[in-house]
Amino acid sequence: MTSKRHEELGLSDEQVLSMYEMMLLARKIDERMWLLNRAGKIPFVVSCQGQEAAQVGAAMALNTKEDYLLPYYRDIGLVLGFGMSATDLMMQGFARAEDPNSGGRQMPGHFGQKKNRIVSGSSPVTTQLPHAAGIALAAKMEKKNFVTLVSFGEGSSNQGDFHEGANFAGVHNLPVIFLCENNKYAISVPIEKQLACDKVSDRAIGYGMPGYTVDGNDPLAVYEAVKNASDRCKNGEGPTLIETVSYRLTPHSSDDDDSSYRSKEEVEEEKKKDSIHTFSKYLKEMNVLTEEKENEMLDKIRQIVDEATEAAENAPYADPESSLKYVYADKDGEV
Amino acid sequence: MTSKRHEELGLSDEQVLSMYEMMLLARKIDERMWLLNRAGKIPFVVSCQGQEAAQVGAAMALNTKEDYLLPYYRDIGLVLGFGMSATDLMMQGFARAEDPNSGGRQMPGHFGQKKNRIVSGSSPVTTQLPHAAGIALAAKMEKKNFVTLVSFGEGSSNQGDFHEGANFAGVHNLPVIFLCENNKYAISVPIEKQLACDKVSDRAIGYGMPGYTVDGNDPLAVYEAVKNASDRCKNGEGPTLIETVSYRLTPHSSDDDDSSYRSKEEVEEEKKKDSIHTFSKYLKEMNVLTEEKENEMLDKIRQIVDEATEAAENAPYADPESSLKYVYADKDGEV
Amino acid sequence: MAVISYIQAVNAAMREEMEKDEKVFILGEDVGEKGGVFKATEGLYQEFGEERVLDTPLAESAIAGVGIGAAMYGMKPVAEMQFADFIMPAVNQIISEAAKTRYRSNNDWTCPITIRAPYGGGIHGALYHSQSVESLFSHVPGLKIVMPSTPYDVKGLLKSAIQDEDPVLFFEHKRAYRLVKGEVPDEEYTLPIGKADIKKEGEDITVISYGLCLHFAMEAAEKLEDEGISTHILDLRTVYPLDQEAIIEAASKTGKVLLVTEDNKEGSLMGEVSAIIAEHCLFDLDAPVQRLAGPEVPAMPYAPTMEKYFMMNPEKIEKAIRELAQF
Amino acid sequence: MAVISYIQAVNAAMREEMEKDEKVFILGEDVGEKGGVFKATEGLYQEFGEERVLDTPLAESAIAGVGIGAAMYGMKPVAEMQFADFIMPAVNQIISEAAKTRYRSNNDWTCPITIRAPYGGGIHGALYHSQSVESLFSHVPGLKIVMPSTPYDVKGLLKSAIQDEDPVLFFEHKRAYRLVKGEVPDEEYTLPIGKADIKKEGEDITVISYGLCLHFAMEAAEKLEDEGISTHILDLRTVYPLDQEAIIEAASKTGKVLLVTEDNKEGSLMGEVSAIIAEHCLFDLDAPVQRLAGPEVPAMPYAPTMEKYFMMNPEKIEKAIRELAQF
Ligand SMILES: Cc1ncc(C[n+]2csc(CCOP(=O)(O)OP(=O)(O)O)c2C)c(N)n1
Ligand SMILES: Cc1ncc(C[n+]2csc(CCOP(=O)(O)OP(=O)(O)O)c2C)c(N)n1
Ligand SMILES: [Mg+2]
Ligand SMILES: [Mg+2]
Repeated sequence: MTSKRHEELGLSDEQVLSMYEMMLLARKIDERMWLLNRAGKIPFVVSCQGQEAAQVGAAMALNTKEDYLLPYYRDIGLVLGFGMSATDLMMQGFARAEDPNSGGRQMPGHFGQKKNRIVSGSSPVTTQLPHAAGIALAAKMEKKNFVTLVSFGEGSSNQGDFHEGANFAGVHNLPVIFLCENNKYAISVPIEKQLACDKVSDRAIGYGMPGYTVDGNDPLAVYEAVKNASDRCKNGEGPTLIETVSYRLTPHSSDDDDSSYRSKEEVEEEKKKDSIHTFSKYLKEMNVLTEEKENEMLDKIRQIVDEATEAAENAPYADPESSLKYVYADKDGEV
Repeated sequence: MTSKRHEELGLSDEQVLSMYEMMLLARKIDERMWLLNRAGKIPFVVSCQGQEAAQVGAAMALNTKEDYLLPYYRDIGLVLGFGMSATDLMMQGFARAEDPNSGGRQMPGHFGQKKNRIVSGSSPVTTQLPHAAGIALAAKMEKKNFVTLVSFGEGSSNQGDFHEGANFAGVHNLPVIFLCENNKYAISVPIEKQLACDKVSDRAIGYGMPGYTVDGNDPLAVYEAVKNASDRCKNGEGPTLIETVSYRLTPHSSDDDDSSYRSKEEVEEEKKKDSIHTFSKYLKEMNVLTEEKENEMLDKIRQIVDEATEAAENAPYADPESSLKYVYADKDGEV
Repeated sequence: MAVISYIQAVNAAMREEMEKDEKVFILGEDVGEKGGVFKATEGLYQEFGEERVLDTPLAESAIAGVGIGAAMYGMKPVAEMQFADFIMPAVNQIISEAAKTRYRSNNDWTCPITIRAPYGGGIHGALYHSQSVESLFSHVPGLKIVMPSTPYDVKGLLKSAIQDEDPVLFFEHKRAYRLVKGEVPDEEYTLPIGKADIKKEGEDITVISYGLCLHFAMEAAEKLEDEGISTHILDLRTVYPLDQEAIIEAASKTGKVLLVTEDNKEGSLMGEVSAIIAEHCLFDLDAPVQRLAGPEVPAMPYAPTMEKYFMMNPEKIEKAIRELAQF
Repeated sequence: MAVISYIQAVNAAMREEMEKDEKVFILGEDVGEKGGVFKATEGLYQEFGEERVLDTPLAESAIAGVGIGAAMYGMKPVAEMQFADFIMPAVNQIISEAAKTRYRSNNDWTCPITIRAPYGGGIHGALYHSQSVESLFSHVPGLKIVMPSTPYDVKGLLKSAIQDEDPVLFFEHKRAYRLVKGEVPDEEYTLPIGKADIKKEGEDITVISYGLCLHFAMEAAEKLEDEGISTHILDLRTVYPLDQEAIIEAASKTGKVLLVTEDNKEGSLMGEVSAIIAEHCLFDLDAPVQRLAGPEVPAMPYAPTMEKYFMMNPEKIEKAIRELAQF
């Protein structure tokens, strides 16, 4: 990280600063969720920590006003990039009626917000890949020039729906980006027990699409890969598989105790590569960021997170009877 | 085909003759089935025609007294190799009580015969791939040194179960051979609309296993590939994906009219590569086979097929009430 | 009014909806150039082009899943499962995704997909080309399941299914495809999903059925008419959610109810119909609610002897009605 | 007799069977070093090694399918689905393969697999970690479905499931895991699959239920005893195929029947139970058969307000019993 890599990618200092700020915001929202969980205020957290660089790098490479996003449960960085607010995220953490994702119906991490083209997702992993192909197919049929990005974990890349979704996109040459956020674990199961190939991106050739593996702790590398993939989409060259390699810095979720299956040393070693630190260091080395600016950012973020938390904490739950709503169109509003 | 390729592979003249004879037998059984179907005697046929070389080549490379086979519906050549008789095959064609595959419960082409380690299969394609991994896992757990071969079409290689089965075998380094019989069509859908990769074997790397594409009209090439894969299995080196490329010479089944989706010219062109002719030619060029011997073979086979047909035609159906049997172990024999 | 076959009604409904609405498209195995293995999509590829009649790779979870994605975007996909038996790999997409999209997003996202599949036996299809799969789904809020018996119902209901704002499973009896013919108006019409239909008025016995069995029941009823047994026949048409009102009314009318399905009995949706009657009509019943169904075996065998033994037919229904009349 | 929890009974049953029979092995997600996300397999990896307690890739169709292959070979796999909700991708393997292996091969091949999965709500699991999935399978000949309520039943029935020569789905209520405790004999025992069990004798009202709801019913019954309402409680234990004899006997005994399930009502297996009663006990009934169940929505929401609204509890059952008593 000695030359101004971001300039080579066509990113201004301002842009990389906002990149960093969004990574920080994602991290700080996540950290607050854990505090709230440990304080007994929210029953469940699932984290983005360790994947912020990949998520924010990807979001910044897209047209977040037109493109479609099918995120998975860790993608705080991506949904922030697509316009979800800290308050929205806290509303879902607290399962409030105002949660734009589901009105408190789904667990945290089940994103969906139509106005921002964030497509509603479920818990069974990998079902969103065929959906992404379907949306990209619609784009092609309707001759729209937007890109669809779908993300998922490396464990999830072993589900049949990965294969079927990627194959469909390959055969129909669809404008979709498959973003595999490889964090080396699927809950407790390490990557060696999930797949036998060297890289998840080795699978791309099987679908007639290019596959790339990039450093998931480097937002610029991810930005570049996603940018290129997006260009391919827009040029009618079809789908791309991108694997971002980083590490899950937290336990799988607030219900998990990771000490039973991995060592503290391993986690400490990986923390050294944490993008929040390494990207901060890069920006400082490039004289884009100063200690002072960073502290300002942190203050601003703290305030945003405080306000979001307070708003959500004070917001009401949905009415119990409202659980009867929205099963079918014609029952809308009926209780 | 000028040098004695079969000798280089360690195959004697006798062995290649019996290879050819088994290919011929498969073809002749299949042809008879069509005649019987057109005569209104059996309601359904699904063919091996065009895939005999791949099937018989594969069978001859295995230890058919110990290895396990999970065939698909076209695999007359493979099940013959594993010990199923022409009469057995005719019994299933006629849906007779004596059909060893299912007692007339399943359609023709749904093979299964425990005494010959031919594992019972269903109609939904590709479910047999995880089963094969399970059998190979059992072999590994029980420290048995047999090989499991599972076959399927190239269309079927797009099902989720292909991915999940192959991945499981890769991760657990299991002694299994995945044999994809690529005949260029899945019913009416040509291979370009099934997959976007150049070769089905391109998918192997995604499972950490080697992948090979061989001429499916050349039984020696298939023999060699399967033999090597079997050696790998026995040496604890894990699974292999083999793709045999040939062509489906008949309509998909007796219910299909292929003229709606492919030209006569295309079929005629492919018939020139039909292994029954090309291998016969090779054997004659090598002075292993003579016109006379071939006619003897054909006579013998005709007699076998005649006798099998007659036996099956005269055999009874299962009792109607017997359809209540064998739902559970404890209901065996109860009606 | 033209007389057309059941499968022609399927074809006509799709053609009309595709002509009317550019967002309607078809995807499935062999639906394109070949026009489907049963010819349900015949001519559509030629008329609307390969962009609106897509031959998909052999992968049902993708057929459903890609359709679901397109539907969430705002298209109106009509997905074909080549046989109902092969819907199994798509169950996760249908139950976890299509059925729950509207609910889980608090009405933000919707999934207006239609999934068609030929079901049922009596065509030498054996275990995996003969199954009735409706009971697998007739328990999943968010889905609607339509199983019409006549060309008139097929056309009107398939058009409604395609227009519906929610996911609809549309099961067509494959033996009815060419066997069953009927009149269909020349002008456009649709029929309401969720409504059962009285196919024959009668006084002594109520038969409730759907799909091909409905015709067997009509045949049986006709014969019994001569013996002086008058049968009232209700066609469920939509098997989920059930038209409770119509069921209660039909059951109460005669007090003797026979439920007929080709599916095996235990756990079939006829259990639910019986339960509705037991809940609402107990004191109107003159005899226990009877269910006539297939045997408790995994699926229909191939050999004609065994297939016939399993399969529903008019004679079995006739016998059951007669017994109930004598109760 | 030791007092153990529901989940300890699950764990003990597997341990005993693994000790006894080398062919028994476990496969699933996180079942190894971590001992399962609920700790059902705790200690087994350490005791039996990674060859008999396999962490699989995240792929349910393979977990089921590989298990099925191994079972066909002659092993005794115990496959875990991490949540019952995630059994959906494995439906094809379970329904098309496991259930039909014996039948389709005319008894030549068999499939002695056990598939365990935690089901049920009340644990802030929301739509996809709370579902009851039994009704999806309680219609498939070839399968058996066990849903025990007590540690005693869990242990005896899970051992029987593992020993069974046919595929068994074994659904464990995840809220019962630590909530429910009970006595279990020190010596080895098994319990018969297919037999319901009277958990409480009573005279006025018959409640039929299973799983966690059974306990809610017991609580309600205890309270009502003071009011002079005597409740007879039948625990189905095996929900497919149903123990018809026990159902008929229990229903006939009081003539007033309440069926309780946490699942949504339409199409739930309680419809079948009601239909069995309607077929066999019509003239013994003093009131319509009542079903108490979850609302007709796709699954249980997350927010505590809505979850509570959906979830079954003793108060709802108490109210329903009281109403039925007053009928
Ligand atoms: C079909 C399905 N099976 C199991 C689960 C339970 N589960 C939730 S997350 C997870 C691990 C996912 O691993 P990976 O895809 O690598 O994503 P990561 O959590 O590591 O980001 C599992 C097994 C699930 N959600 N869906
Ligand atoms: C899950 C499933 N979907 C659909 C079918 C219907 N079907 C039977 S064979 C076939 C085509 C198979 O093509 P391929 O795998 O290439 O094998 P081939 O017949 O060409 O040998 C289809 C679609 C099926 N049997 N199973
Ligand atoms: Mg991971
Ligand atoms: Mg093919």
